[in-house]
Amino acid sequence: MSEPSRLYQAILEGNAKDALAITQQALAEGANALELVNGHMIPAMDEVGRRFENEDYFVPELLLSARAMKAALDLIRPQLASSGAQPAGRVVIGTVKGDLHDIGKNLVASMLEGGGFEVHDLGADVPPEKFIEAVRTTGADIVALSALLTVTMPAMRTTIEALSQAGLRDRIKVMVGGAPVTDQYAREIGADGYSENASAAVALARRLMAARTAA
Amino acid sequence: MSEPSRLYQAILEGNAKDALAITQQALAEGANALELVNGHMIPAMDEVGRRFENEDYFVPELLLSARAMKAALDLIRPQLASSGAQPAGRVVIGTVKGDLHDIGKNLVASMLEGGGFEVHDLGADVPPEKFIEAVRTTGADIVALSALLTVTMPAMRTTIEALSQAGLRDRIKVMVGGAPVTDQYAREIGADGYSENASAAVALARRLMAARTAA
Amino acid sequence: MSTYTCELAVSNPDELVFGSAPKPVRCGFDMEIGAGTVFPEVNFTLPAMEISDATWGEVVGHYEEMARNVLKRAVSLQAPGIVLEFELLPPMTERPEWGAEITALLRRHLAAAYEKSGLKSALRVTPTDIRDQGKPPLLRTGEAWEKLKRSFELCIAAGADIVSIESVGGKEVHDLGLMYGDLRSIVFALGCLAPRDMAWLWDHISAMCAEAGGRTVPGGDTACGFANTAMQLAHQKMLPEVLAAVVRAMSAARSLVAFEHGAVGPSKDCAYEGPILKAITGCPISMEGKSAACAHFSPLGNIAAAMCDLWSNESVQNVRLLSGNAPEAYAELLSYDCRLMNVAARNGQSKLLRDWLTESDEWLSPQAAILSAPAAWEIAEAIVNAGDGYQRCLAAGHAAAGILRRAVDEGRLRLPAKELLWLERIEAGLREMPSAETGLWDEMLEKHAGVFEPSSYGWPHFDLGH
Amino acid sequence: MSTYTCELAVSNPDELVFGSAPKPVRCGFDMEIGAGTVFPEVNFTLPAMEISDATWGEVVGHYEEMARNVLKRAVSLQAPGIVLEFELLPPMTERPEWGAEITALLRRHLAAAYEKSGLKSALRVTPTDIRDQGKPPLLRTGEAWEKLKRSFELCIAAGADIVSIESVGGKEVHDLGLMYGDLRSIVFALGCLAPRDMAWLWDHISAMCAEAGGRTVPGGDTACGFANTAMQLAHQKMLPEVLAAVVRAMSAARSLVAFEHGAVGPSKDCAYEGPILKAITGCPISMEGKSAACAHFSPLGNIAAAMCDLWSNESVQNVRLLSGNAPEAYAELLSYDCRLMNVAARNGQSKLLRDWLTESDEWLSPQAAILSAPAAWEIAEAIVNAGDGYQRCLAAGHAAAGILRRAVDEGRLRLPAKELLWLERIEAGLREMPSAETGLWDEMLEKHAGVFEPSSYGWPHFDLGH
Ligand SMILES: [Zn+2]
Ligand SMILES: [Zn+2]
Ligand SMILES: [Zn+2]
Repeated sequence: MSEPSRLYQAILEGNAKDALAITQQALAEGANALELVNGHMIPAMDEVGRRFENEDYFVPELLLSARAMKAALDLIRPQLASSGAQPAGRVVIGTVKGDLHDIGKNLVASMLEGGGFEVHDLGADVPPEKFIEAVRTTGADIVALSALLTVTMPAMRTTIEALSQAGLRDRIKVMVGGAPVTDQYAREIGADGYSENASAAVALARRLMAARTAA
Repeated sequence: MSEPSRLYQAILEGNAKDALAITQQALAEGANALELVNGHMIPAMDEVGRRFENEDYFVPELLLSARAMKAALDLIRPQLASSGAQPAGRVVIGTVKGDLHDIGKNLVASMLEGGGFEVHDLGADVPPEKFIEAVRTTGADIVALSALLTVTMPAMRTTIEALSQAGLRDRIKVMVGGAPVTDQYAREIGADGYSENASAAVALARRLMAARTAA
Repeated sequence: MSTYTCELAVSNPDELVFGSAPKPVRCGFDMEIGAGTVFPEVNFTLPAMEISDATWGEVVGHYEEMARNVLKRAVSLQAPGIVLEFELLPPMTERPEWGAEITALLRRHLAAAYEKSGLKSALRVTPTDIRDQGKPPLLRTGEAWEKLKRSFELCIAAGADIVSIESVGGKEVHDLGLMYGDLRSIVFALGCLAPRDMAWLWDHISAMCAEAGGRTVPGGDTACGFANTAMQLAHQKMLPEVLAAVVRAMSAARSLVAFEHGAVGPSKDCAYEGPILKAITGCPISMEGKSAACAHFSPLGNIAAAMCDLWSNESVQNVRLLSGNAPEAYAELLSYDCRLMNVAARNGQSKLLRDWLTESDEWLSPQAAILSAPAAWEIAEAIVNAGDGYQRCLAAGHAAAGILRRAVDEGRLRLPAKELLWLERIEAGLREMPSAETGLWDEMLEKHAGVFEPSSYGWPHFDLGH
Repeated sequence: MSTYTCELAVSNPDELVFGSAPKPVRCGFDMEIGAGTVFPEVNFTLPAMEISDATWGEVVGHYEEMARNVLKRAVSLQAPGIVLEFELLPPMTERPEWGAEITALLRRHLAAAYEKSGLKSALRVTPTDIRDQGKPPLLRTGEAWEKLKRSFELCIAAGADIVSIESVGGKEVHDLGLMYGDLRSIVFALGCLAPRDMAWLWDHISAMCAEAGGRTVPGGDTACGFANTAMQLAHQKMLPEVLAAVVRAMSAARSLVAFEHGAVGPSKDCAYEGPILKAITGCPISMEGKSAACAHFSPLGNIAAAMCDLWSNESVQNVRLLSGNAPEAYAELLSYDCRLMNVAARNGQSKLLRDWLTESDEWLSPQAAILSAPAAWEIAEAIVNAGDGYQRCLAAGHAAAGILRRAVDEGRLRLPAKELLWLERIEAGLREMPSAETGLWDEMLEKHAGVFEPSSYGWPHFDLGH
């Protein structure tokens, strides 16, 4: 099966055009959609994550790979849906109220998508109500909160409290991150996990999903 | 009444020998003990505190004055007691458990004595039980806690909690101080007041006594 | 009303030294900045806390405490003068009265210290550029701009001696450019969008200062949201250092526009492009480096001081350290840093110390390599010899890439393979850029449709020529 | 086994410069201290928290994090080497296994960084002198001493490269002396009590290092509890600065004893008396100044660096700053400070930079005035020309008072009236001291009965003569 190996390569190199063409051809030749995703696309993004973690890749390489992955994935999605395949998990992500920075959050969103998660990005400066609404409409498993300013960190706590008051806290896992956020702060405000960087965020999301299934 | 003016002067200059001699003579001449204290000695120490606050006096000047005051006061104490006069308040003071530093605490103790308070100094590295016992045996109005190390600050909280558990918290006011302590920390651990330095401690103790009487 | 600067204010790199600028600035309480003495600029901010009506009393208490402690330290260390920077937090610009209240509070403290102890000082106030809220951001109309404008007006009225901003025009495109390592978008943002917003914005800021009577000095802008974002991403190994270096150089072409529209300095501390601006404009600059390690790490710790007129800690929260509160500790640190520079100057040896500060960092990072006096001067010259904002940006990029290439070829700068690869990509990317910005607009309008709002930059009614 | 040092290791003040000591020290992972390069010494400690069995896991986590971040920064900034100081907190000396566990943890991190990145390093471990618990303190017997001894043994076994202590012998009397401005008690504490405890204690520490195989270096002691207490009280306007200055000079006679009983340097960072010790012993010294403003303020910010071989931040808690955790931020700051000194040295200009660092502070505070190279050298010479510990202490006091008096008379040092009054008091007090310590013992035994325990100092069985 040489085509999907080329798919792996195209994603690794961040070549969206190739990735798209290869996927198209593979589907035309009757390849199994789920096997394309799990056998080649996600492993490619795992390798991308590894290279990024090792500091062999910078963000641009990583994002170009994520973009190639997404292009191929969009093509496959109808087949996946009809086969009843599930994403690795559903994530609602956003930068909390008052905070307009979103580079870090965008990175995490891309990496999660690359890791097979269905990501709903609410953008920056997101009030608690919008998180609540998104959890309800998307059936999210995970809410990922980002803050880049110390003055907006308290809004993380407020958002988590609002999720509790809306009766959603038990249905979801909350992960937090951003420059001023610490592991200790995450625990203090009752988050389920903290991630120091974008690629660790994927591993964390997977752990949270596993914990969710186990519970 | 020139003798007590000389007493004021002797205390201001930290001359214990003179202060003692003048007091002795004044008592022999039938001076009123309470008037000596309130009219001359405490005003002298107030002036010392003012000079210290203004940075005209250093600590040695202040302590020599306090020592002179104490010498004279010891002489007068029997008369005071028999006349039923009360000290400005009773203070139990100590450096909390684990903390061996006591320069700051000694200063505060001296200043409080100079300000007319009856001071019971428990020393350094004082466990909560000893504070409790001292409050019971002395009938203290105020407990003053000092900490010089950040690692011993939590012992302040423990001590205040122990006072509560012993049922003594309502009977006393707690004041705290020491290099790493902040006003905010004082409020967090439930102290009644925080003082940044030795001479502010006297003013604080007086405020706490007033609040106690008002309550 | 723009005229492009066409020549440098200094005739050779050796005229670029700390403490002295061709055009010193007088402001505040008897301060003269750039006239031979380097002063500390102490920046401070709140610890992690919410800003609301409920916490406002506490907020005010923090600023009272910070001002008191910092000024006490400056007096105690006999600082020859000090600048305080109050960088508004977003809620304080959202509610302009709040920012003005803190401005007035700080000004009161400075006045008291001047009166009581003769401490010379000035207050820099920096409203937050909150115009990036919308997607796409609206820069010239709408509530955010109205509030920002009001914030400047009220802070000027409340006693700001210097006003600055970290303006965000073009950042919406630049962020994407950085993340995808897309040089065309980066150049478009820095060379086409940002200068247009800067020109428009700084015309307004200068006018507000003038209308209020002229005692408030329009300080300058910083490419913080552009070049410092790149520096931080490079620090976190997310972007190549060579890209951050080239972005820094190009950002000078952008930050220069403030000076062409009324700013007179001191430029803002986090504008590491300062030396290039100083070479072009002759205005005094504020810089930050090692003593801003409280706010961010950088490969520019010493070299950043080489040509500074104010020396800053960028930002420190009012947290407790063992000695006292952090702002006071940083006031002490900066004061001693400045003392050393001023001693060298007093001994006629500014240039020698400048060269040591430079040698300390120059070849350990591409970002430092483009900030030595000769490098800054070379980039400055490339800028003034180019045409419009776009061409100046490109010229700065070429100059920086050229400096790096020479240093690599001559073995002074050693780079890992993945950085070298990116240097090549950047060189190629610069070569492939169209010679005039007209060749870029259509591509960018399509590529970033919905990301930026063309009318925020005057499109399509502005003059694309020189 | 004591022999008094009778001549200086350097023949004139100009040989006293940063980075170079006549007797460099090799230790740790390929470090050579005092051989031409100044290295950062990063000191870090816990945030405000309880240390107990319940929190021990968290404690360990803090040290892991601090070591990781500090070393990451040193590697990233290409530091030529680094010293970490682990100053045990009292509970970690009370339970010696705890101190040893952290020592081993830090040593592991240093080993890994050396292996992975070639980072040269050494680990200094400083047990807490917990012998001051009793009233009066028992120094040579009892549980506190047993635990302290055990703490040294275990930390040496766990991998300490350098051991130090801030010993407290004599402090019980010195504290009272300071508070009452009582020079006789101060001299007795620094000249009679402390040297006897130091001699006894350092014989033990040196023997422990030797017995463990000699790879752990006995570093040195500091008069922190004496002269830094005075400096802090002077900073808070509680004591005159001139008294703090004279106490500092006299404290050198005390700290010297460690070197006469086995210590070889680097001396401890908070020993501001370091330059005097370096002049006498030729051993490398660690110093702290402006970049220790996180731990305490001082009038010695730059001058403290003038002759240092290690440059330290004294102590910073693992609290979060905007950039990252504070220990990492201070590792960056110190690295840049050191880079500048090393650049000057590389250019053969150590002395020039040293003189600038000195000129920066010298005449702004009496405490700085006695720490210039010429002043330190003059005090050092007075010490080695005197007889026993008492006479050396007095000689240092006279020398310091003389330096201040000359500076006042010649108009270089301007002092307020209340400081001048105290300078006169000190001069008179020094003149009135008995010529030999035998004239002081009875008076002090009576005056401080119950405050100090004579047998802790060998009384009455020690030799009072030279
Ligand atoms: Zn900035
Ligand atoms: Zn110390
Ligand atoms: Zn220390």
